[in-house]
Amino acid sequence: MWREIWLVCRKDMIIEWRARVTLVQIVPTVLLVLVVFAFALDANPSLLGAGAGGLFWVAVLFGAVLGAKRSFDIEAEGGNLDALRLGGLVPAAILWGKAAALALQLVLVGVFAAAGLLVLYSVTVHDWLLIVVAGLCGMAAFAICGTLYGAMTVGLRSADTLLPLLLIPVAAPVLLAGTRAFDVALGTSADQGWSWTALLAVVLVTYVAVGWAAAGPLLEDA
Amino acid sequence: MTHAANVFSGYVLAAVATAAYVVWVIRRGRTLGRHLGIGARGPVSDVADESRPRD
Amino acid sequence: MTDLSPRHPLEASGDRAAVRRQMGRRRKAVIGAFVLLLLIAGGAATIAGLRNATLFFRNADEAIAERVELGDRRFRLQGRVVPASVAVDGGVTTFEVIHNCASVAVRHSVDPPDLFESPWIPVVLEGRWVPGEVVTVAGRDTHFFSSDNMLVKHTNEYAAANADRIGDPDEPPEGFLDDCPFEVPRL
Amino acid sequence: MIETPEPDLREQAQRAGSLSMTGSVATRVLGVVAIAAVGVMALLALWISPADAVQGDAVRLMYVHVPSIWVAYGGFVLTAFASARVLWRTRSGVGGTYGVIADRQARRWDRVAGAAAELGVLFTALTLVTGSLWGKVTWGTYWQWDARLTTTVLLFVTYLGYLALRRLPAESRARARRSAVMALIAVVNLPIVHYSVDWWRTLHQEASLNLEPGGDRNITGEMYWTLLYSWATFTVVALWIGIHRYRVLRLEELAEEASLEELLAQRRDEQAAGR
Repeated sequence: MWREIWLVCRKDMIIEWRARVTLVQIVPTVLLVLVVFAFALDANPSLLGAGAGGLFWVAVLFGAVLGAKRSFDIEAEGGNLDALRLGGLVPAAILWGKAAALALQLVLVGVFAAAGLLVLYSVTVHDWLLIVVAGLCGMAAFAICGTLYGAMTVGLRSADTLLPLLLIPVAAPVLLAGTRAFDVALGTSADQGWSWTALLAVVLVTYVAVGWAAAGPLLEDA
Repeated sequence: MTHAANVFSGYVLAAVATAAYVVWVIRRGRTLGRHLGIGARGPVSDVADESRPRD
Repeated sequence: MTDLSPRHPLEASGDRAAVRRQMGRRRKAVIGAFVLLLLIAGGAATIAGLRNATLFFRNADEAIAERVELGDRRFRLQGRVVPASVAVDGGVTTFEVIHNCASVAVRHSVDPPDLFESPWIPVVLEGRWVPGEVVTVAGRDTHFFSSDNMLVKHTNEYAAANADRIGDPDEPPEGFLDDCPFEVPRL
Repeated sequence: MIETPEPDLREQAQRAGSLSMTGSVATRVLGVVAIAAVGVMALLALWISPADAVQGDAVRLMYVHVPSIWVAYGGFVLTAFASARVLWRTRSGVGGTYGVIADRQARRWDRVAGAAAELGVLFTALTLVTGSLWGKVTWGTYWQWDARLTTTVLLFVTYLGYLALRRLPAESRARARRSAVMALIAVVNLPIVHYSVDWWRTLHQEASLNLEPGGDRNITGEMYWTLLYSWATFTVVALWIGIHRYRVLRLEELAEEASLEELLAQRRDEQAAGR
């Protein structure tokens, strides 16, 4: 099982390495979102600092939607998904492998977005550990949701427009908890950052459980 | 004054929305039924549920 | 000799993944139950932790306790309005709110909603601490709360308007001020 | 060549004597009961029940707001239950014995899920709108981002997504299965919405009806009974529309199949003509 997950994950990462879609398209788009927000809030720079945590997560969520779409676009062509299943891979392995690859790509996006925040919004980080833990939990959760809904809409004609509608509400708890945790870590709020991170972890475990249950019905003979 | 107005608009909105949905459902049923020629066989509830199996 | 023994359909299909899946089902159920347990425990722990996290407002006593941390940041404050303390001066309404026997003096700069008129109504105010000597029903205080948005947080209790009401309307809700070391003046 | 006249479907429908194609004796009775109940409810809620001591007449919005969300909850729970049945029925596709009956039942449950979710969305929308109007006169604002309101709007959007997913053209079994998975994910939000007022501090008041035995009730008699009556009314109305909607979904499936057959027949004719 672990080997199969690793195979699928590695396959996706190799495709990414050759095509560099995340690095050359998604990362710049996410940075562009941050820049556009900076334009929009230019008249009131203090708002930028106050909203930095939220903007980070909105930007990453945007990246996650694009990434999930991309992750299943490469499978929709030429019946790749069927080929994977016929190759003897368990549906769960396909799902978790793709989720892992998407999570890795999102971490990449997140690192760039965080760097963008530091440079463009001139925020200061009070608690690096909180940032890293909350960030990883949130991105893993985004990746699992994205993979689940990507699998649900794979090959559908209006998947491009439907995916954000499906994904964003489900990702909202992550957005909320992640924003609160980041606000604390960036020193803009006196909330309980670790409680919010714990909520992120619970949401993550929930998605893992749902993914576990849904992998079969979604991929077996969809 | 605003109390009465809000209560009134709340009730009216609820009634209109529900009624519109009822009308939409029933009309859609009629249109589809006619299209399929089920009218002769009576309402759809009396037509056997003969979903054909796949494969 | 040909093997004529009946085969399980899974075996016959030659689908090894399917056979493994069938066998792994029991183990999967155990893991599933474990995950579910973990989920419930984790959820309960988090909810317990977040119960006290201030998501929407701080109660009056917490706002006083956290005054230093709050500094001049905006937050929401919740408490019941003391009827005898309400005064209107120009566009500014001043009053006090009490929660857990802690009283906060409020200067509210916008017209309050209709239900503000009801005695001892709980309200949520948006604003910040401002330094200034004030006297409240609980004694002297070094800060007052400057607010520019008021939301009435009505309770989940409903009673008919025309029913005979016991006592005068100025009466605080039952048990609300029981443990307080101070007296609240009546209208 | 003999021309067979096209059967006039409209005439046939009229001869069948039905106002609606999806009606039956049972639904007609239910419909009459529902409409009468709504009339009585309007009388009770707007006229007979008393105004609230604090809120005055604004409290009357409760009789629409609260039953709406209860019915919506019911719809979403039914969707989840039906979806579980869809998955359970169609799992283990190995071997032929399961085939026909299982597939038929799965399709029925899929229709139940679709009809119930649509009603849930309608009544959630009503809850949001009436709640907003109620909030304006009591809280002093149409909208606040507190936990209850935020989770409710998320619930609404999630099920809008579910309905959008259902509408996408796909092979019917794959579609049923896929939307069933989504319904099971979406229903997780339901307890969060319901308990949000207990778990978090919200502007929204806590539940007034304590459903635990022996729990005290925060609503006085007449208001309490009006609320329960309104809930019963909403349930009857929802059942009535739900049954019709279920049958319309069946008709939609039939129409889909018919058009497919038509296309196949066309193709066959083309081939025959070409030969």
